[in-house]
Amino acid sequence: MQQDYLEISGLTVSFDGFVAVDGVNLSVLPGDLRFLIGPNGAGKTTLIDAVSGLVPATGSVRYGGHELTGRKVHRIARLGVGRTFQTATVFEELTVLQNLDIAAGHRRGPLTLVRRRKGIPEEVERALETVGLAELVDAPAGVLAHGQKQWLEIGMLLVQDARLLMLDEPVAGMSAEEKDETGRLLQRIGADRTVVVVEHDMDFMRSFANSVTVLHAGKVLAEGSVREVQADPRVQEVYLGPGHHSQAEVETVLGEV
Amino acid sequence: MDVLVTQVFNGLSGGSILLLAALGLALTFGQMGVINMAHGEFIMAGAYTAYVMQNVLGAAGLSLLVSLPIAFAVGGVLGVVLEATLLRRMYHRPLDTLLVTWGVSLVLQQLARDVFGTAGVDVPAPAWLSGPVEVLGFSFPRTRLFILLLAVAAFLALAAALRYTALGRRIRATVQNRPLAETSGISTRATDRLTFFIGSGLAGVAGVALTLMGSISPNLGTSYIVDAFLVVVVGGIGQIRGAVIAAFLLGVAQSWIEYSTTASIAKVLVFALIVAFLQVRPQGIFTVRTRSLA
Amino acid sequence: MLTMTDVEVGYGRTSVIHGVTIEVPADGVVAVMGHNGAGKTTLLRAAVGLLPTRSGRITLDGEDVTGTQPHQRVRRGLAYVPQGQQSFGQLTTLENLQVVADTKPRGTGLIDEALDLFPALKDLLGRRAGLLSGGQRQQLAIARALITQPRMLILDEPTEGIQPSVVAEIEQAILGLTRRGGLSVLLVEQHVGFALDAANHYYVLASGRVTAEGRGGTDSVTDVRSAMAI
Amino acid sequence: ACGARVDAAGAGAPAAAPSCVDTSGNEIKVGFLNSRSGTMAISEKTVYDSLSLAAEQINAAGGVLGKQLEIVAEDGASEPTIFAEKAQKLIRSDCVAAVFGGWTSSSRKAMLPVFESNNSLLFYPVQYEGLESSKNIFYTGATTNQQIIPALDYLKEQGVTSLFLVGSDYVFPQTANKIIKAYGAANGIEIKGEEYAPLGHTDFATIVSKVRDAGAGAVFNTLNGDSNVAFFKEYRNLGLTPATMPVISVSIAEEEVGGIGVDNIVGQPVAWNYYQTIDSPTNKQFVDAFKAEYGANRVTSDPMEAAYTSLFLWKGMVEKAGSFDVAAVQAAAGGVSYDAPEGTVTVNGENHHIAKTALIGKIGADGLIHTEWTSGQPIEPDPYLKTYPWASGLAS
Amino acid sequence: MNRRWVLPAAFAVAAVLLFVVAPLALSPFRLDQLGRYLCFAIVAVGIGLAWGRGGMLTLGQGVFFGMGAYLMAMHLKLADAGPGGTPDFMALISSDGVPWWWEPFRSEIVTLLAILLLPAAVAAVLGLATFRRKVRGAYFAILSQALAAAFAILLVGNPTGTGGSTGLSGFRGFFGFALSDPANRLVLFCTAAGVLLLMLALVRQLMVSRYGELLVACRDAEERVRFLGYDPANVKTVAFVVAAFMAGIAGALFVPIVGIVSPNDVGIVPSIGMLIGVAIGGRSTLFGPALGAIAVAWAGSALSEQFPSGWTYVQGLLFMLVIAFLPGGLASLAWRRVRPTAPAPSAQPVPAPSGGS
Ligand SMILES: Nc1ncnc2c1ncn2[C@@H]1O[C@H](COP(=O)(O)OP(=O)(O)OP(=O)(O)O)[C@@H](O)[C@H]1O
Ligand SMILES: Nc1ncnc2c1ncn2[C@@H]1O[C@H](COP(=O)(O)OP(=O)(O)OP(=O)(O)O)[C@@H](O)[C@H]1O
Ligand SMILES: NC(N)=O
Ligand SMILES: [Mg+2]
Ligand SMILES: [Mg+2]
Repeated sequence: MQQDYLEISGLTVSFDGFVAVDGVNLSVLPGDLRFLIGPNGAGKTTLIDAVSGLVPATGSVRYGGHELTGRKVHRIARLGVGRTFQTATVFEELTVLQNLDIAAGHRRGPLTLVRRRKGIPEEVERALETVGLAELVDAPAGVLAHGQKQWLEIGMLLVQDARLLMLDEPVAGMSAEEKDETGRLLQRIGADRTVVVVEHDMDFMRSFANSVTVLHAGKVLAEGSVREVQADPRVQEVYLGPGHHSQAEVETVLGEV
Repeated sequence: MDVLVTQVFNGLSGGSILLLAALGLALTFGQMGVINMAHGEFIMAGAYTAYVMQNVLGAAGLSLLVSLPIAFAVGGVLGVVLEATLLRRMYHRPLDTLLVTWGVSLVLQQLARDVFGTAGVDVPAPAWLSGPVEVLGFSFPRTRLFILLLAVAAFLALAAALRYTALGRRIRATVQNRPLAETSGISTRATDRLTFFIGSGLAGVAGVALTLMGSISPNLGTSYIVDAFLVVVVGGIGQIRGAVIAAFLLGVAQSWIEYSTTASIAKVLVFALIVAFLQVRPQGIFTVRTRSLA
Repeated sequence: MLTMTDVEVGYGRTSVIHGVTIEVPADGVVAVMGHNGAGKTTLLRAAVGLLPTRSGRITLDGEDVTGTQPHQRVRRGLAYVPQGQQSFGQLTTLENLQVVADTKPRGTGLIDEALDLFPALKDLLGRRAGLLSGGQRQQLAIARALITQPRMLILDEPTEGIQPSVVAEIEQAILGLTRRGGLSVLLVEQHVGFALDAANHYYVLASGRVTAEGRGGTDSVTDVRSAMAI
Repeated sequence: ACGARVDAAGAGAPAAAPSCVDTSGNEIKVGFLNSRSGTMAISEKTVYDSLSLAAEQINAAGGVLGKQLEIVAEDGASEPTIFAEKAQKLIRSDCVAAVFGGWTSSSRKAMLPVFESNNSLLFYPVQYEGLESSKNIFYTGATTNQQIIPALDYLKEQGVTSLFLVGSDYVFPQTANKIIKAYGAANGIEIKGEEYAPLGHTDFATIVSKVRDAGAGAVFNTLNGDSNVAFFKEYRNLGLTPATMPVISVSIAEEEVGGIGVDNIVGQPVAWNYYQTIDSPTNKQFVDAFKAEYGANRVTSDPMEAAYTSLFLWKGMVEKAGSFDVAAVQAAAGGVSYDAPEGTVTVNGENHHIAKTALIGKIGADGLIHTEWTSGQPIEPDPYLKTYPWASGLAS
Repeated sequence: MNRRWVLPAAFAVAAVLLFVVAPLALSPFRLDQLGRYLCFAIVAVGIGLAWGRGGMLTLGQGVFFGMGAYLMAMHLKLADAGPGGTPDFMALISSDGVPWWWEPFRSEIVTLLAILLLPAAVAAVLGLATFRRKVRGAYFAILSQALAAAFAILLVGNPTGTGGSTGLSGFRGFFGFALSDPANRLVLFCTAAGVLLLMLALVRQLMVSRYGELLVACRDAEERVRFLGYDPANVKTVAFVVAAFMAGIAGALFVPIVGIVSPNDVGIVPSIGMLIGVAIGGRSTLFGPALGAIAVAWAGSALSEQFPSGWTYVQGLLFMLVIAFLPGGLASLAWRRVRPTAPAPSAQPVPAPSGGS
């Protein structure tokens, strides 16, 4: 358990000369609900992509005592790393139940695989309750609304039993109540896991973040508590442009302090 | 040295034939994602157009040139009919288009047999295209030079149109995201039809050119269709310039291997090379990266 | 400007919108709110013509457009920003804008105007849209819609995934455009505060039916919150 | 429930089920089995037409043993498997007295076990690679010593001392070329090169370049089908002519000339046993009847003539035997002869091929083929080339 | 009827039809014909799994079918030739004797094992190579088609080893039993029927298993599957191998039933022909592909008996109309009848924002 932390050092991702993530150092401990914020194009999604193996990167990403860079996506996933996508991606033709069951199953042996599922596995049952899709359990995922798909993705993370969770804008498009629910859920599951959340919603961040890392132009700009980050003039400058900004201006953009 | 020049020329020439056959596919398959197995039969239709024009006009020199635009129209119209009746409803399941158009190809072949007879017909080459041109002691068949020029010209015209014109943008946008194109004010139906017209029209042009090379018979298309698809695949889907490089590479590879082995072995080896190549570059010579998980 | 009368819309055999009537007056801003899966996107897709209506009528500027294609509605002055940061992935940012500007007489000028509104896009003109970040793509999507100089703008959660400062700018821009006149807006937005700030009128949608409606303005926030809490 | 073991039933030829041919009525059924769809339809349709003509003429003249022929036509669909299946059907379901048809060697090989195991008869009308003889098949096209070897004799007479071999990549050209090489070795003809193209190959640039560079005295062409068109167009485009280097072909008949283009092939020699231009009353009658039936623009060719002849030969055998019974027909076959459009042909009772006269022709500007050279008299069929000492090593 | 009984009942009906009704009702000729159709049905069952469930449009099943068929044919030729003997066709065109790679197939055991393992092994290598490199969709389809073309060219170009375009034919015995004996032919037919039912049961188990769901997931969102810890290449390869395995067995049965195998049975055209029944019957159903294959083969024989060139038109039209207008195949019609309240398949799936938008 002690080793279950994420340690990123000198992580760099470049595309044909364009450096999207530039020498990022970052460590996240279990139980910490870490928010990753930054302007559009700062490199947040790319960072997650690099950790989860979707894009090649240089530098080092260590999790649970393993070096992740250079590994294939599915090998990283098997080390307990799970993620969601900025645009929800689920298996459209399979039902909600089947989506969750598959997410639960990469540890199953060939013999289990070629057998039929009997009933609803316990962890899937729990996830269904948690994400509130119990009524849609037999609906094909393709017919879910945008937000419902996001819930399903979170549910898949839960049953996948990932120890490191990276969520890319999980509450985009949710109503205020739904956001609160999601936030509480994240706090619950974050208690003994390592969770990284990318968000633009400052209110949401303020309510649920334990700590915040601000990314800008591929680099870590600031790191600390919500309050520290909000007060950081460099952060204000990145979000609001250079110069001094009134308290009111800062609040509309970065939320009430 | 002799062999070098001859074989490079033969390879480029073979490549230009492949390119002509594949150029329309680079549009309808590479851009629109339709796997049109009837493309070969559109080529055949172009060839029969040349044959009919020959019978109508008589003069070989004139009729060849006149046939080019007419075959373009014939191929194009066939394509539009296919698009409007069947393919229109199938853009979201591209693999199925392969089978539907295979059916179309069967029907068109049989139709050609019933209309033009099962035996092959001939379109004589015009006088200004017969025999070889002697350059530095090497002789190059005029017909092959003509096809080489035609292929390069067709490629340049198509590439420029796609890259720099509003029509080209519209075509690419429609292919990328149909509903978004529609809600951006583009009539996707008209665009699809136009794209298919051009792609299939190019097949017609290829057919006219092929009358200079080989037989005009109902199975003309089947000889080219697989190779043409391989050209597009090796070139990289959505990449017209990739098709050019792929066509010439395959042409030269075929003619070189064929020179030192046999045509059969060359064909098999070229297939093997393609499989090996796709191991290295699974998306073809030119790849278009995106961030989507599609 | 846009009316939808008693429309019924669905997918396959299931109906999602059951007899909804809404009206967007000329120069008016109308917000539609509701939970996930309430049917907001479905309603908007019917409004632009991406989904056929099973029954009911849609008029644009008094003319019946119920059976028409989306591009025909766009030519009548409608523009649509779909949910989910959509773009023409293989086209560059500039080409994404050009492809819309091509349909307009003085297209290049319009592109410049749009870029002034989203300066972040200026550095990205040569990059393929599929490679942009989510927020960059969303900005591009709004820019694309504005280039058509619409008289009726339909926005499906336009600020989703956009950094807060730009959200504020977009809100300002939309408010500015509507106040200048000549533009009606139909807006789906989770950000209730902004939505009501901008709107003259709001509808709350639940399970495909209108369950509440009323005048816009920040005063209505509590009404909407309680309507949505049900 | 297990049936007979192979060894229990003798050397793999277990007693066939009794024939179901019905000879009681005024009609007798015969089967025509040709590809009327698929790629081979181009050629086989013509054979079907001339078979039909022969049947019509036989019926008009009173039939066979007083019985009218009732034709059961089946489509082989250009697939050997289908040929085998349809042959089975014709024999077992339709109970025909004999079957006429087949073109490719694969279709014949596919049908052979069917005819042998049912002890029924097939009449096969196309020149082929030899090395076969079944008591259930009558071969009315040429075997190699009636076409390939005469062609070589002709070339040798013309003073050709070196050859380049071009063929399609399959069994007929490969076997033919083996024979040609053995002949060359024995007769001082140098083989300068040997090239094969896959069936349907359409780009002959490399092969023709090699042919040109090899500088042989002549080209021996065993290409099949569409490949001929591409080959001859390329040949001419590189400036090669019958005068510089003639190409003798063994698979190009009258129907193919139009498709290749007369200009591309005029003056080139071919080897067959029949041409439409043969000047004899029997042939005139055949050609006239054929054109009357199918149109003046149609031409007749060697396989068509061989098919036409095969039906009359069967009639001759049946009438000689006085019975439709297969064993009786087989016993009567030897020595049956017929005054065919190609000249008189006679069945060899040993190997079931027929004696035919070899003819070398040249393609004329009219698109027809005109005889240049003849073997003078019918050549006895020798499918295994037993009478040619130089060929002894060919087949063990 | 209780749904639990539908499937066993279907299997029982099929068994009665194949093992009792067909042998009694059909003449030996028709029974042989049906036997050939059953071979295609076995191929179709495998394609249904790989294509219908796995989304792999394999246009190269002729290769695996051909491998099974040629392996069997080689053995039968060698067995006919007797111990140490040279098959007749080889003796005719070459004096080199039996090629070394034929020798192992004198043994019945080796042949049977090779039929079961070789096509599957080749498919495993090909599948891993292509799927690992994410070659899929149209690329995979066209590549597999090229493979079929290359295989046919190889066969044709190597007549001493494979009989060239003529193929291998003229078999007298089958593992010691005379092929001309009707009793043996009946056993052969029943073998094909039994194999078909067995394969159906196997695929049925795979379809309803978790593996089946995973396969569909890979078909619809292959990349997403990786993030859940699976390697989709392995998942797809399994289906591809199973399909190849079935095609190989079908080919092996085809040879004694039909009496010949030639390149005509394995190239591009027959490979596509193997798909038509699958598409018409209903690619993602269990029985659809098999029934479709039988129906199409039957229609082919029946129609071409009546109208030779008509069959080409019919075949073409079937492809066009069924796939364009009835993508679920005829099974989707039946399904609608049986379960009118079945959940509507999303007729217009949410237009996937393709191309990375
Ligand atoms: N494959 C790629 N090729 C080129 N540029 C890329 C690629 N992927 C990402 N980028 C660029 O890298 C930068 C960072 O993108 P990223 O998606 O990580 O941003 P983000 O922080 O997630 O932004 P957002 O909040 O808008 O989602 C962007 O400018 C984007 O255009
Ligand atoms: N393509 C589809 N096929 C079938 N049903 C669909 C489809 N798309 C959406 N639905 C169903 O329609 C209902 C409304 O979906 P819609 O996308 O309109 O919701 P929404 O209000 O926009 O939600 P969100 O806030 O999450 O975007 C949902 O219950 C969903 O399951
Ligand atoms: N028998 C032939 N020519 O194949
Ligand atoms: Mg992002
Ligand atoms: Mg929505």
